[in-house]
Order: sequence, then structure tokens, then C-alpha cells
Amino acid sequence: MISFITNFTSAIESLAKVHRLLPWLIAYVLLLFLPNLITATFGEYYVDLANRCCLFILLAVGLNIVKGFCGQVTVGHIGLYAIGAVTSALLAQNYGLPFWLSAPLAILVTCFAGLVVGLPSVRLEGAYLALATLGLGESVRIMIAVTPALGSSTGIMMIPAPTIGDYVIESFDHYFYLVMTAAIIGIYFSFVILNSSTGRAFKAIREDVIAASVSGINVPFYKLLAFVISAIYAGLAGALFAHMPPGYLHHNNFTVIEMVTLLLMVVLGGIGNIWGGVVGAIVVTVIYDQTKDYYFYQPLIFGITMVFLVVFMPRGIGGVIEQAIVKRKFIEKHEEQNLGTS
Amino acid sequence: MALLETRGLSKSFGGLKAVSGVDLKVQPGTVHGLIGPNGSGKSTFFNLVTGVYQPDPGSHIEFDGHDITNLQAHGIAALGMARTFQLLRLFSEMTVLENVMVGNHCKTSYGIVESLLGTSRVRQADQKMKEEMLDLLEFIGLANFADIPAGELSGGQRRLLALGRAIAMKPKLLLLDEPGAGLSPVNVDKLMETILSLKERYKLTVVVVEHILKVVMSTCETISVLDHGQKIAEGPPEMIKNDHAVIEAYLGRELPDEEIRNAIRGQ
Amino acid sequence: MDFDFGSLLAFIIFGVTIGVVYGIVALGISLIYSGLDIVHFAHGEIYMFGAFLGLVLSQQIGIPYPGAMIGAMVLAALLGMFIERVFYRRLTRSGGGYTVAGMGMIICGFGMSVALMNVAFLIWGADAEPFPVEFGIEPLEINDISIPPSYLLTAVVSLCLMGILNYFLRYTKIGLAVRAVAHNKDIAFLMGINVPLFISLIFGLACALAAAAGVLVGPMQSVQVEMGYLMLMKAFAAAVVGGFGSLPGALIGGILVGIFENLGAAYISASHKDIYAFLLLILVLMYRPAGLFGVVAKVKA
Amino acid sequence: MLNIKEVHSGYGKLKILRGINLNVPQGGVVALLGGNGTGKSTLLKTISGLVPVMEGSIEFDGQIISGKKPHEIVRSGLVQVTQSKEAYPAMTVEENLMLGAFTRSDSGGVRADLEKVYEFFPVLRQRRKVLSGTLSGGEVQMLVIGRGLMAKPKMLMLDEPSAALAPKVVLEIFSNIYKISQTGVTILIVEQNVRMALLLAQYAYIIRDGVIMIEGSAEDLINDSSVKDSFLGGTVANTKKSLNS
Amino acid sequence: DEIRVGITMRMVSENGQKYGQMVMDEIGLINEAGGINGHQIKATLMNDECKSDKGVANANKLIFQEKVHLLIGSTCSSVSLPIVDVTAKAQVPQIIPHSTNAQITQKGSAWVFRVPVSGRFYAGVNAKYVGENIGKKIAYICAADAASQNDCDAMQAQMKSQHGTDPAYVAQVQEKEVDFRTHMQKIKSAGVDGIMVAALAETMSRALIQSYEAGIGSDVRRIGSSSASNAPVPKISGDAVKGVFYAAAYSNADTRPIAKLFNQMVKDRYGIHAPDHDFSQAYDLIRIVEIALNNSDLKLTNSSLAADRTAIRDAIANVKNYQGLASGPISFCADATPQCRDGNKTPVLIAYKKGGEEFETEVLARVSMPEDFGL
Ligand SMILES: Nc1ncnc2c1ncn2[C@@H]1O[C@H](COP(=O)(O)OP(=O)(O)OP(=O)(O)O)[C@@H](O)[C@H]1O
Ligand SMILES: Nc1ncnc2c1ncn2[C@@H]1O[C@H](COP(=O)(O)OP(=O)(O)OP(=O)(O)O)[C@@H](O)[C@H]1O
Ligand SMILES: [Mg+2]
Ligand SMILES: [Mg+2]
Repeated sequence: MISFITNFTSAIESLAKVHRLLPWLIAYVLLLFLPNLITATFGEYYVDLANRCCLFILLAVGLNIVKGFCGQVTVGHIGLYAIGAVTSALLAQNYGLPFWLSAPLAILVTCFAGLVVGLPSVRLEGAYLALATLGLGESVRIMIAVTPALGSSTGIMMIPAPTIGDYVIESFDHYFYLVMTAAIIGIYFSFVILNSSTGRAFKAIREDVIAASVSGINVPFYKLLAFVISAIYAGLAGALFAHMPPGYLHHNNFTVIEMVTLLLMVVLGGIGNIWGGVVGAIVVTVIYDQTKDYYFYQPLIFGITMVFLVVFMPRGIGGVIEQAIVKRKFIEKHEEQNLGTS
Repeated sequence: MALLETRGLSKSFGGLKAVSGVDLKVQPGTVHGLIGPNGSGKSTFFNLVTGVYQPDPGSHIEFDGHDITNLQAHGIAALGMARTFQLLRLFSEMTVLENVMVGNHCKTSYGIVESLLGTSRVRQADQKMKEEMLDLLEFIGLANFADIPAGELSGGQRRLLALGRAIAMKPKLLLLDEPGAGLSPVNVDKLMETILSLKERYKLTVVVVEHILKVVMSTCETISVLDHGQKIAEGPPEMIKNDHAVIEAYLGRELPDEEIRNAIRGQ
Repeated sequence: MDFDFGSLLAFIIFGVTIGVVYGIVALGISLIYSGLDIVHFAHGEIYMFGAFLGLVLSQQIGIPYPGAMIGAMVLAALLGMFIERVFYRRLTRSGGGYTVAGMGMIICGFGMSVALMNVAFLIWGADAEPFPVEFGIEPLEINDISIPPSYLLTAVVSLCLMGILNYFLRYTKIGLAVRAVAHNKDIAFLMGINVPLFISLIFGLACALAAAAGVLVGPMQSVQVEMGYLMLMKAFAAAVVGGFGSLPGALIGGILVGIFENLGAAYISASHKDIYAFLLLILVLMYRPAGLFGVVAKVKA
Repeated sequence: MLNIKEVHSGYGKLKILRGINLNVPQGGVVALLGGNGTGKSTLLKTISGLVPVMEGSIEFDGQIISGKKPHEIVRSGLVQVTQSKEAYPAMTVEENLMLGAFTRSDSGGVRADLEKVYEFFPVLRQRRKVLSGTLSGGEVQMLVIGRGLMAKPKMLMLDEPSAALAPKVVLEIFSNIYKISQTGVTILIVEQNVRMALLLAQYAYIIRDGVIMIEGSAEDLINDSSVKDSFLGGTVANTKKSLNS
Repeated sequence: DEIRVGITMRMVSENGQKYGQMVMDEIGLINEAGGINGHQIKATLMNDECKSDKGVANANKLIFQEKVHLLIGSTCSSVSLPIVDVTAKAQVPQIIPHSTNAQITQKGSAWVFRVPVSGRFYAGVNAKYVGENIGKKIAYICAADAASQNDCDAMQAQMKSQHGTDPAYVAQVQEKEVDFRTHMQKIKSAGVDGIMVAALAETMSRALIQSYEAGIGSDVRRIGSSSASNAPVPKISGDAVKGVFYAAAYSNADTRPIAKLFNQMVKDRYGIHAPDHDFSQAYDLIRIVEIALNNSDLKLTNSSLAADRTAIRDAIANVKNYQGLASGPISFCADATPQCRDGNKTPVLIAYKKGGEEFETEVLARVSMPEDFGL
């Protein structure tokens, strides 16, 4: 298994040598055929499921940036998602803006909200930060729930689907092209960020704030940046969710339960591991859908899985693989070295 | 002109004056020793100078012609000041290579937006930096451990890495807080070589806090001595060695083996 | 709205009577925090279990109310110790999870909370159960404010529990060990402290407190599977306001949260009631992260 | 007193110690020397139960202790002072010291020992009401040694007690360690200050790459100049060498 | 060649589970009796937890994966609302068992039918009765869930338009509020004729109990929203439920033989003391579906899916004057208007006589509303 992955990665690396975007383009083109494949093998409904997977991938990857890379324990991410969704919906409905305008504006608003959610992180750490962000996230939901202009108890209805010219993007597979593109771009940029100086700054902050600051990293700035970047992901996912037919938003789509599910995705895949987050999002969404008949036991299974994961596999699927690869290299080196000295 | 100059530098914690009224000048291109009994304020001095703590009012710190008294840590680092910590503070989940790359943060040649977009300039710059950093690891003897998480190194290896991370900042001034503690004698010798070669080759100015006398005495041009937060002596090693107050407060007497043995055994 | 002093007094009394309950749940959270250095996100479910256990003991088995309360406390303590031993143990041993201190714990707590809620749902169903208790005392009348016996009792019991606990932790060697275990398990081990035992003890104690709160609240608010979450939020707010790790702080924090949200609901808007608790929590965190009574350890660079 | 036979141990799959044999006699002072990263701390952690023994056995005071939990080992009288000198930063100095005495129930004896520790380290007395998170490096060092003493151990293991201490204090510490050993406490000390360690100890072991390379009486080793050059270099230097060759 | 029916409901509450079960059981009975014109019904029941995203996913799965001919659901207005759009677009008939939100049928979908009484009718009846028999000075406690909010707003509007009175006191509270003491204190000093509590069962019960604890006497009448019909209300409230007045679509105090039989059946099968109107509506729904399916000409081949769906829709639209358990006759018609698609237009006015598990109610009146009332 490990060697398969190693081979696979090296194959991709050699592709990337030709041009760094080549593997991405190939993946993208292959994914364009996914709806047809899915419809042919499983049925049309599963394209809808794939769409939901893509939304969660965006959310999970975004959450990973602030949580996994930067180490800021936020539990308010779902609140940002809500803000993105509601803003875009209201802009489209009240001001008749097209999706292509309302979504970027919503992302902008979400960024600002991300800044606000991130502000506590400048002063707080760990559990305290978790509490503060949880409070903010829940407050967003409650505000939506009690404010008629934001939908309150009846929700926001009939949010128009995105259009290109006269064409309305409303069928499952056409929406797939939209969300999948967003997801791929999201994943790609998350890699770019991780491998950049910014990503290293995030990780340094995660490890030791004081050491990071004397290494010249502007800690408050980068913490906020992490929140804002993850807010971009959340805002985009929110807008895509809002306009996805039938275009309906209700505050109970954004509760703590959703937040926990999102956490599960990230944990399952491996905190701080990008592909892990992607895999986590897909696995959780699909399993959730497929085990609907056992709805009485679903939370139990999900909860216990989460606990077991943290306890027995704290680095998640992705982390285990990564760890195995690193360990292998390390032991090899160690043995090499012992041969050399004795 | 001095590279680093403090005037009336003070810091008190509650009633305790950890550093009080210290005037200190570090001349460029020298290795400057800072010694003193435990708790005399050496680490606090470093924390003040690097912006980890805010000094008490009335203090002045100048670095390389800038007034840095009220700057934040990252701003001071950007001006070219690097340090190590007594308790190391490595990024223990990051690899050895990443640790030094973070050290190099201020030297990144591209902006944040660019880094987020991953332009080709970013990638080239990163590649170049990686090579440079591998050279650096080679220099401090950790090249073999480049991919290992820093948390899995032994005590002495960690200390070397901490030094490496500071050097990676390519600073003008390097502050070392007990770089030799826990190093084996051979590595202590190597450390001294390293300090000297940093001075020679990279024209670095170094301030070193160290309790291993050999290190300070044979690498420093000037030594300042702190006691109870105040500077009690300053001068070349020869002078400090024989300074009565310093011997009294810090050094104790240099003794031959036999006498040490007797001292240990209380005879 | 026209202001009158009598009703202001009433709202404050309402706040205090519910605030003490927030206080004892917060006490448990604070205890776990000082003992294990984690914020326990499944504590609301322990509280809910406590309430159900009290209900079963008193309504179905017929044990008198005080006995049911003690029984529920013992059972919840056992439940807590079981959970800790089987799940949390491995995390605490390695010092709080992966990468960031406590992130693993926080996620584990969330998972546990969801799972426990589901278990309770499978056992008792989703509907609220009434928990009527005859206290045999008259409601207290102050002017035209009437305070039912259940609220009176709650206040008294909470204060007693809190006093006992405070003594226990402050003036005994065990209190010292609790803090040692919190900070560094390896070193506590090397001090000869039986770390696993202590962790269990702390957890059990905290869970017993939560259960007591559950049994106290039962007669006031009926018992329901979903009751834990909101209580947890309020208790968190209380613990933060009072200062994590400070026991008197937890109680006073609880009362403050109770008053704050009742006044908010009375004079500003009732539909935003939960937001007031969050607001207080965030404000306190931002301006005084250590809370009113807490101390933040100054760790030097 | 302490008897280690063919002990192997390490972290996860990674083996660090590869068959250690070591012996500390009752009341003796034994030094364990070696370069950086050679496994000294790992050995101490293995003895006190923080790192599991993979193979071999450890006997202390006539009982097998390999496989026991750390707190049980402490209760049997074997106390370690770790290399990462961690005190409890949110507790006062005195509370930290009292923690050391956690396993003891003789409160009179505890008070007396507290006085004794304050005599050994007068700085601690001065700062006993202070939160230990604010102490200087050297002060923490003294605190953790003092805390180890408070357990009234039969045997004390010290991991680099003199690191980061002022020269004048180093001598004090060593003479205090000697005094401690004179009160009947057996001592195993890991040191980088080779000269001092050999002047203190009666017997010494030199470890490299997880095995004991040399052992002998301290007098012999201190006069053997090759010891220092060839065996105290550690893996870091070796790595460099093997890379260059 | 079976008739595929998809159901999405809130299956988390005990009642939800039980009447979900009843729907399945009734379909089972139809199948045992030989099915519809010889075709078996294949029913798929899914839980939507009363969450719109889950409900929409269920609807999509049922429509596109299970390829159902008919969709039943949901119980929650906030879930039914978006599903209406899904079924309209996919052209699948949808019949609603319990959501009362008036907007469901106002969206103009030709594919939706509602069995329960729409919220707009309840408000009219309530306001009339309250104004004439209880008084005009009414305090409101409105919880923030969709149904209660709707009931509360509509009631206030009706009080205004029928009697010209403004509310004496309004408290908007959170969906799951349990502490109403501040409001009761204020209401007590306001001196009102009645208190309307519009909230879900547990919340309503708490408010009722606390109104007595606060010392508001029984001379002030308590008025419930339609969820007062749910069994947990008398169970939790105990004596505090005595005298509570509310409007619903069914009363277990109904003396008609069919109602008595139904009460007995539910009691025997599901161990419930007395069915609330959720049960009766679910039961009526199945009967209506049975009638419609029997009347529609179904091919049930792969290619006839669209035609079959249309046929079922038209058959439901043709159900006229169905006399079941419901408070009044249920009729549909073909227009995509609320007038046509809100089937039951007759709320029944009820009051509790006794609380606890063995509660009792009495029927005060039965009022048929004009079909365009409240539009
Ligand atoms: N954050 C702080 N809060 C309170 N007191 C502090 C703090 N930091 C340092 N101190 C106190 O200031 C004094 C000087 O400490 P400092 O760490 O600077 O000593 P040092 O000279 O580096 O000693 P060493 O050689 O042992 O490392 C000590 O007495 C210490 O207890
Ligand atoms: N927690 C750990 N996980 C994995 N490997 C470790 C861990 N701690 C130490 N090591 C490895 O074990 C080896 C020995 O480490 P150890 O700490 O025992 O050395 P040491 O002899 O005490 O050195 P020093 O004098 O530098 O403290 C080193 O190569 C180190 O990389
Ligand atoms: Mg220092
Ligand atoms: Mg070591």
C-alpha cells in the first residue's frame, strides 16, 4: 500500500516536471467525465451526492488551513459558511445580483467575518479560542434564526440558480462542473499556500508562537490571514450551497452538529493533511448518505468513530500514510549511519 | 558606532528588578560575552532586546541605527537580529529543514499575495532557498536529519538546530542564549569553531550568554557581567577573569583537579 | 419599556436561581480543566445523563429525591470514569493530543458528546420527560415575586457542594496533586503520583457535579436528550467569566451569566437570549482571558 | 542497588539502546557519559519507566522493576530528575517542592527535608512564594533537583544537573550532590561536564550508539586522555565524518 | 411493476417515529389486501431530522434514485418548503402530512397537496373564538420555530383585523426556551385576559407550568398553537394544561364511530393513550393516497414514469369531499392555488379538561372556513 502510494506520487511528480499544472489539468479533465460515469454506474442521484462532497471538500480544506496548518482551534467555521450562504442568497434575492456577482461579494463579506472570528485568536489559544469561536459561530446561527430579514424560522426560499447568459445551471451534472471546479481550485491553492513561506509561517505559529515571532513572523497578522483564507473557502462553499437548487437556506443547516461533522472529516483525513481533508470529506459524506437507513445509530457511530480516530489514529488516514513514509526514510537513514560508524 | 546599544534598559516583574539600568554597547564584528550568575537577568536582557518583552519606560534600545525600543519581535527580527532560546523552542512537529526555512522567513524575496498565488518566481526562490538551507544544515552537521521532525532529535542535536535556525535568518546580530549547555565536550569545541567562523566568514556580530567559561573566554573580545540585573563589570576576558567582583559573584576560583575534588567532598 | 425596581429585582432573582446551576456544571468543567488541562465538550451530556438517571431512580424505582440525587451522582461518576479510562486515557497520557495542546481532546469531546446523546436517545427517546417532585415546602414570596421550592433547593444544594469541593481541593494534598497532574503527566509520574488514578478521580468528581445539576434542574425544566448542549454553553461561559480553574469563580460566573441573560431577555430581546451568554463569554475572553478570579501562569520565554 | 542486564529500548519501532549492562552499587556515585544523542537520557527514562523496556531486565533494590509503571518505580525509591528541567510553572516554588514529597506521609520528615533543600539551595528559600514559571534557568535547575530530594529517594538519577549553571554554582551543586550521596542516597549522574563528573563519581560508564563502550573507575578514566577525544563526540560529529568520507 | 412511494419525515421525536411507523403499517395493510389494482406499493421511509438540507437530499434520492411515483413529506414546514420546489421541477406529486406553513401551497406548484389545515385557517378561527369568548387583551409568547412563528404572527394579524386589538404583550423567544419567568412576571403585571403560547410541545408545556408558578391565576385563559394537540403537552404540563384552548385538525374527543375506532386502533397498535392530529392526518393522507392510486391509470413501466406521476397528481387533484378522521371534508382541485391545494379547511376548537398521561379534551366547535380565507 505504502509503496503503491510512493510509486503513484513519484509518477505524479514526474508529470509535474513537464509542467507543474499538468497533473492538475489531467485530473480536472478526467473529473469532467465523472458525472457521466456516475450516472451510468450508480444513477443520477449520486451526482448530487458528489456535489455535496465538493462543498464539504471546500469546507474541510479551508478549515484545515486555519486548524491544521496554523493550529488555531476554531469551532466557528460553520458560522462563516452560513454567512457566505446567507449573504449571497440575500444579494441575489433582494438586489437581483447574478451569482457571479453575489458570490464574490459574499466571499468578501465572509472574509470580513473571518477576520472577526479570527480576532480572538490574537489573544487566545487552545480551548479558550475554541470556546470563543464556538460562541461566535452559534451567535451567527441564532442571529439568522431570529432575524426575519435573514430568513428566521421559515428560511430563505427560491434563491435563483447561477446562470450563464440565458442558461440556468440547475441540473445536477451542470452544477457539478461548477462545484468541482471550485473544489479543485481550492485544493490546488491550499497546496500552494502550504508550500509557500506563508504556509511555513502558519506551521511555525502552530508550533511555537514566541519562536515564530523572533524568526520574524508577524504572528497576529498571519493568524488573521489564516482565518481570512479559510473564510474565503467557507464563503465560496456557502454561496455555492445557497444557489444549489432548490435554493433554500435554513438556520438549522448550520448547527453544531454540522460543525462536528466537518470536524470529523478533517480528523478522519488527518489534521493538517490536505489530501486527508479531501478524503475525509468524501468518505464522511458518502458514508453518511449510505447509512441513512440506520439513522437511529448514525450519531453514535459518527461520534465513536471520531473518538477512536483521535485516540488511536490521531493523524488520520493521511497522517498515517505520511508518517509511514517518513519513518521508513528515517529508519533507513539510521541503519545506514550505524553501518557507517561500526 | 555600536551595532546594538542599550541605555538605561530596565525591566521589573512585580517587585523584582530583573534588569535595571543596563547600558551596553556591542561593537560590530565582535563576539560579545554576557555572563552572570543564574537569575542575573541575561535571558531577560535578550527578551527585551528582541522584543519578546516590552521594556520599562525610560529604556532605550538602538539597533543598527534604528530605535527599536517599542518594536514588536517580528519587526526587530526583520531588521536583522536573530536569537536562540535557553529552552530552545524548536518547531518540533516540523522537519529540521523546515525549521531552518522558517528561520529564513524574513529573507523571502516575494510578497504574501504572490506566495498565496504560487507564481513561478515563488517556486524558484523557494528552490534556491532550500538548497541554501541544506548547505547550512551541512555546515552545522545536521544534513542527514533534514527530513526528520525536530522533536525526535536528542538534546544536543536540538541545540545545534536552534543555532542553525538563528543563522538561517542571516542576521547582522546573533544572540545566543547558552548555546553550549548540554553539548558534549567535542561538540562544545565545534561550537566555538562555529562561532568564530560565523564572525570571520559571515562578518556576524555575536552576543553569547554561556556558563561554560571556556567558550566565553576564548571566543569573546569583550565580556559584560550582570549581577542582580546590573552591569558589574565589562572588559576583555583577561580583565574579567581577574576582576575581584566577578570572581566573587560568579566565577569562583579556578582550581586544579585535586582541589576541586576536595571542594566537592567538602574537605 | 417603563422601568420599575420591583421587576428588576425579580429578574435578578430569576438570574441567580438558574445561575447557580450553571455554576455547578461550570465547577465540574473547571475541575476537569484544572485537572486535565482540557475543556470537556461532552460535559453537557453527562449532565443530561445525570438528569435521566435521577429521573429513573426517583420516578421509576421510587427512591426519594435526595437518594436519587446521590445515586445519580455516583452512577454518573462511574460513567465518567469509564469514559475517561476507555477513551480519554490515551490522550491524557501523551499530554493533550496532537500538534496543538488539546486539539485532540476537543475533538474527542465533541465526538463523545454526539455519541452519548445518541445513546440517551436510544434508551429514553427524544421527547421531554416530566420530573415532578413534591418538595413539601411553600414557594418563597418576595413582594409579588414567587420563587418555587425547586429553585430554592437548587440554590442551597449548589452552595453546599461548592463549599465542600473548595475545601477539598484547596486544603488537601490531593488538590496539589490535581494541579501537578494537569501540567505535566510525566513529571507527576516521577513524583510518584498515581496519575491514572487521579485523572479518574477528577473526572468522576466533575461528572458527579454535573449529575447533581441535572437532577436539580429536572423538576424545573423537565428532562430531555438535547438539554445538555445549551447548559454546556452557559456553563462554559460561567467558567470563563469566573476564570477557568477557579472554583469560587465558577459559581460567581454562573450567577453573573444567569443575571446577564435574564436582564438581556427582559430589557433587550428575549429571542437573542443565548447570544447574551456568548457575548459575555467573548467579551470576558477578549478583555480578561483569565476571567474574574483566574490566574494565567506567566510562562517566561 | 541498580542492576541493568542487556536492556534494549527505544521509541516505537526505532531502537536506541542495544543491550546495555550497567551496575550501580549501594551508596555509590556512578557517572554515565557520552556524546549527544547516544542514548543517555533514553536509558534514564527506560529505568524510570517512561520508555518501555523491549528486552532485558532492570533490577532495583532486589526487585525487578522493568515493566512497572513510573509512579510505582518512584514509590520504590528510585527518583529521576529529567533533562528538560520542567517545574510546574503555575505553582510556587514551595508547592513544587512539596509535590516531590507526594509519596511521603511523614509530615515532620517532609518539613525537615524542606529545610535541608533550602540549605542546599538558599536561592529557593528566597523565592519560595514565587510562581516557578518565572524562575531563571539556573533557579529551575536547583528547584528540580531539590524536588527530587524531597521524595527521600534511595537512589537519585540526575540528567545533566550542571547544564546551564554558573560556574560557581556548578561546584556547589556537585558538592551538594556529594553531600546527598553521603547521606546514603545512591546516585547515577549523566553529565557533559566530564571533568567534574569524573571527579565526583567513583565509577563511570561511557555510552555510544546505544551500547556501553568503556567502563572503569573514575580515577582511571580521568587520566586517560583518549577517552574524551574518541568517545565523547557523539553521533552528530560522526554523522559529519561519515558524510565527508 | 410496483408503485413506488417515498416518504421523508422527521423521525427523531417519539410521535414522529410512531406515525412514520403507522404510515408504513397502513401501506403494508393495503399490500396485504392485494395492493392497488393488483400492484404492490413499495414504500421507502427516510428521516430528515427536520433539516432542510437533509430533506432535500432525501427527496433527490427518492426521486432520482428510487424513482418514486409519489412523495410523501415532510412533517416540518422548513423542510417541505424547499422540497416543493424539488418536486415541482422534477414533476413528482408531493402530498404533505403535517406542515402548516401557508406559503407551501402559495408557491404555485401544480404538484403539491396538503392534507392538514393550513396555518391561515387556524388563525382565523382562533381569533374569532378568543375575541368572542376569552377577551381581547392577549399576551403572546412566540417561539422561533417555523410553525409557531407562523401561528403567532397570523393570530396577531387576525386579532387586529377581526377585533381591532393590538397585542397586550409579545415575547419572541428562542425555539427551545425553557425559562419564561421574566415574561410571566411582566405578563402578570400587565393584567391580560389570555396568554397565547405558540411553541413546540416541550417549550409550550414549560411556559404553561411557569405561568402558574409565577402566580397568574386560572381566570386568565391559556391559548395554545396547533402543536398543543401533541401528546407530550398534557403529559409534561400536568394540571397546568387544564383549560388550555387550541385549534387542531382532529380531536380524540370526537364522538363519531370512525374516530372512536381510530383511537382504539392507535392505542392498541402503538400504545398511545390518545392519538393527536399528527396521527389522524397521516392516516387520512394514506387513505387519500389509496383512493387516488386506485383511481389512476398506471402503466408502471420504465418509460411511463412521467406519465404515471402525472396520472397520480391528477387523481389526487380529483379527490373530493373525502370524509375521514379530519375535522372536515378534504377536497382538492386541479389549479395550482392554495384554494385548491389546502385540502382541509375545517379546524376544530378544543380545550383540555384534564392533564397528565391520561389526558382528556373536549370539542368546543367546528368551523369551516372560506377557501380563500387569509390570502
Ligand atoms: N516573565 C517573568 N516574570 C517574572 N519574573 C521573571 C520573568 N522572567 C524572568 N524573571 C525573573 O527575572 C530574573 C532574571 O531571570 P533571567 O532568566 O533573565 O536570568 P538569567 O540570567 O538568564 O539566568 P540563567 O543563567 O539561570 O538562565 C530571575 O530572578 C527570574 O525569576
Ligand atoms: N521522543 C523521541 N522519539 C523518537 N526518537 C527520539 C526521541 N527522543 C530521542 N530520540 C532519539 O534517540 C536518540 C538518543 O536520544 P537521547 O535523548 O537518549 O540522547 P542523549 O544521549 O541524552 O543525548 P544528549 O546529550 O544530546 O541529551 C537520538 O538519536 C534521538 O534522535
Ligand atoms: Mg537564562
Ligand atoms: Mg540527554
